[in-house]
Amino acid sequence: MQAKTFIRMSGLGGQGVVTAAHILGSAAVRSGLLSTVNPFFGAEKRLAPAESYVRISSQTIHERGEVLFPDIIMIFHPHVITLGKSYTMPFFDGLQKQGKIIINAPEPLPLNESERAQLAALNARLYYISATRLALEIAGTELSSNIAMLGALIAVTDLVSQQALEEALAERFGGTKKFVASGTTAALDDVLKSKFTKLAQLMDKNIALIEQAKSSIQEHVI
Amino acid sequence: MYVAAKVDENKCNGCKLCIWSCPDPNVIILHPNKKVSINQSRCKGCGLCVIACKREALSIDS
Amino acid sequence: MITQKIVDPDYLFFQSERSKMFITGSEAVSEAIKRANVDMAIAYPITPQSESMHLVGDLYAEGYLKDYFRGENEFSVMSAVAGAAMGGVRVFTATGGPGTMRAFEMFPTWAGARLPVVCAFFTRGVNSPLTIQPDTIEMAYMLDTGIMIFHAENAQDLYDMLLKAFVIAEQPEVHIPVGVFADGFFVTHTRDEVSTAPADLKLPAYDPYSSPVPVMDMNNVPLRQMRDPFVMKSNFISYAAHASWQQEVAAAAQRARRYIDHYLGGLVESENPGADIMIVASGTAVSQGRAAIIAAAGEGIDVGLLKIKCLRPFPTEEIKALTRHCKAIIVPEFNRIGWLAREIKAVVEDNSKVVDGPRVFGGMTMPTEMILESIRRCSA
Amino acid sequence: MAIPQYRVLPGPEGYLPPAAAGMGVILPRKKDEALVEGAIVTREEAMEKAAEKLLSAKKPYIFPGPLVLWNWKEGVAEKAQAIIALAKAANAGIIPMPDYRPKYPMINPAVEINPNHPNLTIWHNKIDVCVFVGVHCHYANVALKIIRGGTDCYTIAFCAEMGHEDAMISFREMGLAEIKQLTDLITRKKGESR
Amino acid sequence: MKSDLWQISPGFEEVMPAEYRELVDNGPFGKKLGVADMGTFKELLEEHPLCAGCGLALSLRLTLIALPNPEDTIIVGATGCSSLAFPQVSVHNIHSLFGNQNAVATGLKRALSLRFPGQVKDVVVIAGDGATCDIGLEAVVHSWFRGEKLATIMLDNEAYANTGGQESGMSRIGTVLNMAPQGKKFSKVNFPEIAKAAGCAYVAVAEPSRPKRLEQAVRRAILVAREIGPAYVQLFTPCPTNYKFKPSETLSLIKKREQEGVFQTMEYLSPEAEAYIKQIEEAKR
Repeated sequence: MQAKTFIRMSGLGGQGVVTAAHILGSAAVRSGLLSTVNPFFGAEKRLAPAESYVRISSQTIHERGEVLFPDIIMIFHPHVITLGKSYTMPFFDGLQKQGKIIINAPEPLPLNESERAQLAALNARLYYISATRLALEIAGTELSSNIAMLGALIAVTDLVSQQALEEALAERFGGTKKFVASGTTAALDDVLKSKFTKLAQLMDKNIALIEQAKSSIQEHVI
Repeated sequence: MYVAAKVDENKCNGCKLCIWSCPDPNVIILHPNKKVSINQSRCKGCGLCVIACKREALSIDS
Repeated sequence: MITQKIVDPDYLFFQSERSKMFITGSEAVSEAIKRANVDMAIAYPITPQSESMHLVGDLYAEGYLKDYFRGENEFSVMSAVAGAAMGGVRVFTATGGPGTMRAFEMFPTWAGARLPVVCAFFTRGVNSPLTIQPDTIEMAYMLDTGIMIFHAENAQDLYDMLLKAFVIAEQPEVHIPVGVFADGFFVTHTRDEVSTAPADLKLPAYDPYSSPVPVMDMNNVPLRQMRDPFVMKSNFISYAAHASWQQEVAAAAQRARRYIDHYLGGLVESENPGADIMIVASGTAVSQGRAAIIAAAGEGIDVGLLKIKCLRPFPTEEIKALTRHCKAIIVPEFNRIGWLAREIKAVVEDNSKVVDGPRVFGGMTMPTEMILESIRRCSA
Repeated sequence: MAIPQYRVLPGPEGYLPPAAAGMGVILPRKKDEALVEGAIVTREEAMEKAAEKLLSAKKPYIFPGPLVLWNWKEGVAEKAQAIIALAKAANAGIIPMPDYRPKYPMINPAVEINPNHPNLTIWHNKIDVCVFVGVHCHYANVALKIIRGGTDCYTIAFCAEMGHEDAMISFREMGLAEIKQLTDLITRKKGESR
Repeated sequence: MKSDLWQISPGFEEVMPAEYRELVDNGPFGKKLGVADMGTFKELLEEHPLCAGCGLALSLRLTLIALPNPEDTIIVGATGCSSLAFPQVSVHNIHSLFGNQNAVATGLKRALSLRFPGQVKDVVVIAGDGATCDIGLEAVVHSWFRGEKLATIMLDNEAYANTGGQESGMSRIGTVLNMAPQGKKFSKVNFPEIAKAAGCAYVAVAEPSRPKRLEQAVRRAILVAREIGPAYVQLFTPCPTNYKFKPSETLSLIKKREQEGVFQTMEYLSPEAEAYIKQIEEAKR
């Protein structure tokens, strides 16, 4: 793994980009790495553009705020691209060489000529996963799309182990401790927990989802 | 004070109406003989006590 | 609620075994307050502060605090905090941005009334159009209210500074408020590793009778006591009393220096102090500066850093000494007006070497590259 | 330019003197230390100096504040007695500061002192050495600065907490034993000079 | 309060100025005195700088005498004429700013409840009409919404008097005052009704020409605030200086208003407050 990996997660409000970032950061810390995680700074509500950022490194991380030059971009909803629901347009700007893009969409999105050229010049790799469909099928709720996205991420990177990811997941939803990114995420945590009859069920189904996501991710040749 | 209230002890019956009408503390004192006296150096001469007194025992001295 | 043991502040801060938590700045506030033996907290929501006072509310529900409520606006909250402090309890609140502005009349009043209130400020823009984004402009207005001002770089600083602020503020010869400032979102909403003391330890309680002014409880003398009367009327004697009073509040902040040195390890902290180019910064700008130093080293440019932890009292002598040798002083800031650059220019011996900026504001992140650009220009 | 160490000396220093704490005068860190004219010395040295000042004064006065004037908690009565004994030994007068309110309409400088305008009392009684004791720190500091600005009175502060930079002699953590110690010293010195 | 707080340390009796010795020997602490005893004891209020014939000063004087437990009363005031008298009041009292008095009192009352559980510590707010009805409205009404156990007393002189006679929300419609050069264009705010609606368990309007009724209103308010909930007393305190009538007419003006039917006293007690007051007053008999 390279010394520093900066990840930008873009999605729509309520999709769990902030929670995904938290779980990924926790997994990195559990793996003995250093991490900082922060959300996009907005009073964003449901379905408005939302972003969060994860920095993972083996060395001290000083930078704060938005990730302007990501190594990995994760797109949680096709509307981020197709409807331009993103405040970081043009979307791929800042992506580093050999960067990776993971998009939650049932089928490849129509990228235009200049976008394809931009990605090709960066030698970027583009992946698709139908994360929301998998979340509905396996976990029974679209609120688990973010977990499917994390499954996809560990399939194409060696940032954190699946075990660390599962532990981080259990920590986030397992205990009685409230994790607070914002007042609204705390409320959504409770909604998510209410979708599962038992915590064990939440964990089992989401672990199955991670497994399925790992095998479902597909690379799209640019 | 240039203007201060004074008491006619002969008319005073110690009813305390003047004391209750005075905006300043401990200016009108009631003595055991049921007569009031006025601390002239602290009286502001507003005349409220003069109006309050039903026996015309008080007056403003200037 | 965990049963907590009262320990000496030095033990809590320096000797107790620490453990690491992966938490946001807001959660770091809660961890600090949990160990601070706070009697009472008063809350009012404002982004990006709200989460921290939600969590303090949870501490109250668990039994760590004896009282907690939501006030009706920031001015009232800061007023209620003043009332509680005059009643002799240890009290905490937090606000930021427009909330700071709404409450502003209270801050000089806190200082003048010698209240050891600790308040966290999570900075955000205050202009129209409305913004919730990080911007440190409110700190410029706060600098001369008479309260002490600490500026946290990250969640770790926030945790440490808040806990230590109570101890510093409550020293009998200090006894003025402390504002612990942290950059909204960059600190409040950023999750980071924070090392904390065991949760079963807490600070000793506040002793209101060591206050330099009488506590308003009708249980101490003098009974004929008003806090704080207009020192009556227009004459030289009254002016002298007012002037002396103001000087005394400023003197109290000077007396805090030794405690800031002891507990925070100094008003400033430096990295690579011999370098020709120095970055002088406070808050999140310090972190961005650290990243820029690493990047500059990669290009063979030697850059040092001076982190200002305490802005009031201002580390005049420290800054003078640590910048005397260098050729350029870069002052990165998260506000348009450059209040820190002004402060630095006023104290360094040759202020022509102070570089105004770089600055971002309105919520922007300051890319490392922006500071690196300034470094390159200075080294050319 | 090197600025010499600021000294806290009898005034009148002027229209608006600075706070000594803002001029680099630092309160002593140790219990057995004190301040004399802005410099840290041992408590014993400061006691010597205070005894000398009180004994050589033409009109020494002790200004007891509310914390000792009112018998509000354990130990105060003894302290009050010790202060009265000190006054006797030093042949000093006692003028109280019963509280801190700005007085209306006027202060009677012959019988009291007020922290908002202490100079009235000092001028009126021609006090050349004074001792503050039992005054809350904030009000002591406010008053001590005003005195230094407008009078030539030599100020001595007994502080139960950390002390007062604006006094010419400042004792910290001054308790009953220390007050008695100073009284004994004064009595001894008086005997020697006879 | 501890009974020794108002005791001079042995040996210092002689040097204490007379006004303090009088307070110790003949003051009201621990004696349960009231308006009936006026003129015979040393009051909590010392000589003050308010105007001759000031209705506010008289009301403040009567209010201080009416305090049921002065030895355990802390007063919170606000900027205004009354704050000029407060330095001369012999109980702990706070002046913070203009309009924040009920917020300060909220913090203070809660702090004292924490520090002195089960003990009487009456926090009484005494402020003018501008501070209560205008600039401090939010803090006042919210302290009532929250059910803070405070007695709030408005000294209503129907103007901003300390700043030179400007119109306030409590001025009467049509009154020409500074900042209302064409006469006030809206009615006097019906604050007692607001107080009731906001949750006060006790509301009264009183005036200083009937000192015993004023005393009863203040006492009841403080007692209700101690045990039941927020209490509000509005005292009509005419201002001869800014309303430009003779200082000797302050009290007759109140009577005149009553005769004209434009001023009346009132008292409201919630059922709980009524039961509580009844219980106390019967126990006294």
